[in-house]
Amino acid sequence: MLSGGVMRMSNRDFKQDFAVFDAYKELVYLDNSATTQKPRQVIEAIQKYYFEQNANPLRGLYDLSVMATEAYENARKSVKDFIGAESTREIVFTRNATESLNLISYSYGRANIKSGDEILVTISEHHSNLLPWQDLARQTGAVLRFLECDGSGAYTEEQLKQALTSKTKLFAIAQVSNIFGRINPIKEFAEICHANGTLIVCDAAQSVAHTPVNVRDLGVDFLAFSGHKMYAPMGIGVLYGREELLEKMPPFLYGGEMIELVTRENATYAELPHKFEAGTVNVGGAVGLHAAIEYIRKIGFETIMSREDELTERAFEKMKSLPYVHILGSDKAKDHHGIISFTIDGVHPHDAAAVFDADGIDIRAGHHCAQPLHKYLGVQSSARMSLAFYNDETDVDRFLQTLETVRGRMGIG
Amino acid sequence: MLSGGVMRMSNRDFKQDFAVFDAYKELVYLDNSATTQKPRQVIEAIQKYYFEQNANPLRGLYDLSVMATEAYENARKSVKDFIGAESTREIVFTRNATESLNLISYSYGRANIKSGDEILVTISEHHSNLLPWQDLARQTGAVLRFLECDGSGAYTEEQLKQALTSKTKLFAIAQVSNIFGRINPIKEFAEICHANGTLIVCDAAQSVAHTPVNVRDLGVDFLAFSGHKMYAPMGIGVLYGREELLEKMPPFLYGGEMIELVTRENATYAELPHKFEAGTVNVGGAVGLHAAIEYIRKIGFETIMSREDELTERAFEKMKSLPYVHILGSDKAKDHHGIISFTIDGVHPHDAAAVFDADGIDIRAGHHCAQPLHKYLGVQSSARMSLAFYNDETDVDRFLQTLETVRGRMGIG
Amino acid sequence: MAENIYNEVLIDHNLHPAHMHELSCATCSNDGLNPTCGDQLTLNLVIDNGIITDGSFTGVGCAISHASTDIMLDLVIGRSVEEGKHLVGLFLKMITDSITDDELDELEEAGALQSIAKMPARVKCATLGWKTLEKLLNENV
Amino acid sequence: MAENIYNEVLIDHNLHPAHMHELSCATCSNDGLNPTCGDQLTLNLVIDNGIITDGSFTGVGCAISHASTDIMLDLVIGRSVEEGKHLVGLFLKMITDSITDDELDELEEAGALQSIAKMPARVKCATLGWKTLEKLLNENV
Ligand SMILES: Cc1ncc(COP(=O)(O)O)c(C=O)c1O
Ligand SMILES: Cc1ncc(COP(=O)(O)O)c(C=O)c1O
Repeated sequence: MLSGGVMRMSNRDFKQDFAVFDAYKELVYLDNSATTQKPRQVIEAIQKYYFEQNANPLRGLYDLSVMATEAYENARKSVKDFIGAESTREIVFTRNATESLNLISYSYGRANIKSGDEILVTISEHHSNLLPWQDLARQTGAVLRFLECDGSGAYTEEQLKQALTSKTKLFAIAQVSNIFGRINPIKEFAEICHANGTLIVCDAAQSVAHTPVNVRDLGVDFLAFSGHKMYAPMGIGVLYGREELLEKMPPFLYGGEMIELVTRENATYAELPHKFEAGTVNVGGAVGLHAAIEYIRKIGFETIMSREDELTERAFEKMKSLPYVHILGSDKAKDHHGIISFTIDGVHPHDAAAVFDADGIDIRAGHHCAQPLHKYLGVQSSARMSLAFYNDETDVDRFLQTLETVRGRMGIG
Repeated sequence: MLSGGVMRMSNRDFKQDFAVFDAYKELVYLDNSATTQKPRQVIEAIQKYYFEQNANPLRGLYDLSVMATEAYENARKSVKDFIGAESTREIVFTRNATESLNLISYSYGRANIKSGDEILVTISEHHSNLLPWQDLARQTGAVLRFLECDGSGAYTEEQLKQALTSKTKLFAIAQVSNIFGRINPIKEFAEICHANGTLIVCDAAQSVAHTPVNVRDLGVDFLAFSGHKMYAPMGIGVLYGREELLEKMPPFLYGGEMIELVTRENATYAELPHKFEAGTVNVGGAVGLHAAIEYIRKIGFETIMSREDELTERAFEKMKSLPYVHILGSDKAKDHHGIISFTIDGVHPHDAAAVFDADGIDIRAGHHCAQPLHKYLGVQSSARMSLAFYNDETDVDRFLQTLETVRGRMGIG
Repeated sequence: MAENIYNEVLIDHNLHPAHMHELSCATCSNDGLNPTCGDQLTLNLVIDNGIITDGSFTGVGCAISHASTDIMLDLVIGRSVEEGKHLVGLFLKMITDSITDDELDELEEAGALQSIAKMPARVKCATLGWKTLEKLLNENV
Repeated sequence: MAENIYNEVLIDHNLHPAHMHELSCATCSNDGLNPTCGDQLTLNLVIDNGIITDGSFTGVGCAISHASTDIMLDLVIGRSVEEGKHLVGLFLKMITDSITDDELDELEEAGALQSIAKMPARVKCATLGWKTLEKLLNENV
């Protein structure tokens, strides 16, 4: 009776929190992996911050600035709790997951990776978790190696063990692929890496909004994600790093707020995490992220996951039954966690997306920032539908209806 | 009768646009150089974006994403017009001025500055326009040299000419110092630099909100500023660079959206300005900046400048008459453009700020991210009051009243 | 919700592109690339005495880029290089700006792509063939 | 608007710090630094047989750091190193957390700094002397 349970709270319930569905009553938004919509609670929290607590934080000696500092540091605390970090010193606010990953590459990477070292990534990484390592390899003379997935998009422990060598300094992998939707066994991989003296960087951009993430349980060394994919505003992201590692890393960006003492020629740097937060920080963004975390907590991961899995299954089973539709990755709905990338025989993904758009259904088409994976799979590009808990059965059904008419409307069959 | 004219539109007029003055009716906010308050128009524009146009822009094939792309690129166009750039290709959105300056240092600097080259900065630079160059000098073996100001905080053309050598590759200077409030003759300095084959980087963090800035007229090669100091939200900044320079520079952050083609080992990068905007961009922040520019336009720089200058003079003349108050920089009000840094005999700036806070007046105290300058001036730290056009005579008078009582309340005199 | 851009003309040229084939006697050819989606186009032309006497294309692309390229070849084959350049100019103007009714008439069937102007994400698809043609004509004077 | 933290005790110790002077016979001294404002403090102690028999401080700082340090020295001079450590612990607890009324009594005049806990930006000023003392006592057992 799970289905009944889910439906009881479904339909328009959650959409009411999202003003965009008021603005466009017929909107079917299925591009949640690209960015999620924002609940009123989040935007209101930002507004409240700007109207009642706005000041430059950290150094201020007056009430408003103290409030801004508290708002900012409370957001940090909430992120720490959300991902189960040990200390707020391990939580660095960045602009987005991409910047978090670049920070690791520039700061940790350039100081620790040497010529001849190996960096391991998977073939399904998002460009944001690939290009920083390409650059690092170029800069240091390290070698970039790839783990290749099987047809279902999976990587195995055995495979990882074989790929690791005594030279592998770092392994970068997404917890959830933005193409396959599959959850990688990060905890097991972390153990294998650590037994080999290899650090593991986890790209959690696609996981934090959809499944509980606990860095201590996972045992990862670094973890990166973006606010905008978890109901928070754009312009705020997070880097988690084990304190011991962050402590030893040189700064990345240099400027105000990240220093202790500055002379003409030199500077000493502030304590963690401020060492990595140069210039005026984004309090409004952090407040928005804090509100998004509270919002997620209120809904609860149990509800989020059961709704998303249920809707995934509903879409998946029908799609699988259409002979001209081909799904990338696993042929089991339960492996997809809200993300279904697919192709339609005879119809270019761009055209498919345009036809969906004509029906008011928002999906994505292209290479989804994963060109090497598409090449590896022998697919030029693909379409992708991705769900959030606020989607409902009507959304899925409208998606499926259009899917069944796309070929006809393109003159095929 | 300028005073009368200013007063006609003064008093509560502009404060009505700023909700914070509704929340705290007695608030005297005089820390505008640190960050400005935000008008309702700006926050409403952000809300409207999130509620009606939010999507991941640039690659989207559906209406919402097209709207988000337009919102973002219109913001860029508005910035281009605001600072008189030739093309939107010259406008890169960053997180803040600090990141803009780091981008120049990492991307332009590491590719072009060599061991033995000289980088010239002024002694009054904000840490954000000093530390990136310190780091660049450390990384490349270049030499960092300093231009020292006179007692009024001024730098002369003669002095610059003498300081430039055939090895000086880059000169970094603020248009307006955040301590002195003085406007540096950037246009003249740019000419001198270019005659010497030296690039000029202009830190406009303190100028853009208070005086018209035109990059073509100034002739600068790079210009950096932050949204949050010009009535826009935190988390959005701008780097202007001459197209010809940006074109040749390597990317800074690597990831999604800044690429054309990606293979396992390599990538080609997107056109300007996207090459420098890795990962999901901050549309909400850009929209807020756009609204802030429109807001500034509506008020008009004429009004902004005449109000700020008038209020500066009102504060300045009284402060100058108090024997125990010492103002940093010029002894002429007209050189200060809304920024007055000062010390009070016998009272530590921190204590002064706390006494002001007790009276509901927000000022800043400390080194204002300019430690080398304080050392050069032989001042441990200072207090600073900084104005925006929304301040009024009552604000200044309340500031002055408290100023006259500070010593007494600290048991002195 | 966007209007449906896949009108009959477009669908027809996509499904039955008259000019999508190899062309062994091509005097010049050029590769066009749409990096945002990885789509790729090879354009072949036979230019004889300043006249475009034949043309073809191959490659991977969406309906809009295929149809647009096919329509383009219909339009320019038999015309002079100069006329070809003029038509490319008109087409790009139609997509990125606006054109008069007279100009629209000159573009014949290519006018069916006018509504693409409202879809910035597809502009590159629609103009891929035309920009490739422009390069070819400019290089082969 | 914050409450006025400059009560009489604080003002008095700032204006007339009994212990702000050099101390040539100091058996140990230590430099404390408040990097956020560049303020700096040198603390001198004479420890004789486990007892803090004298102490002084010099340096640049705000009223809160001076008064706090002066009050601290009033409190610890004449006590054992162990008692000193205990009182430092109590003071830090008062500023960063909260303490009982009994504990507050133990701190005597230093209790006048309790309201600093509400001013995070000044916590470093108030605790500079105490943290420097803590380091000194730990190093000189
Ligand atoms: C002159 C000057 N430059 C640079 C900055 C740095 O700006 P942000 O902290 O927004 O990066 C500031 C303000 O803090 C400033 O006053
Ligand atoms: C798996 C994955 N990693 C990283 C990113 C990059 O996130 P952002 O663009 O917010 O930096 C994304 C989303 O674009 C993603 O899906």
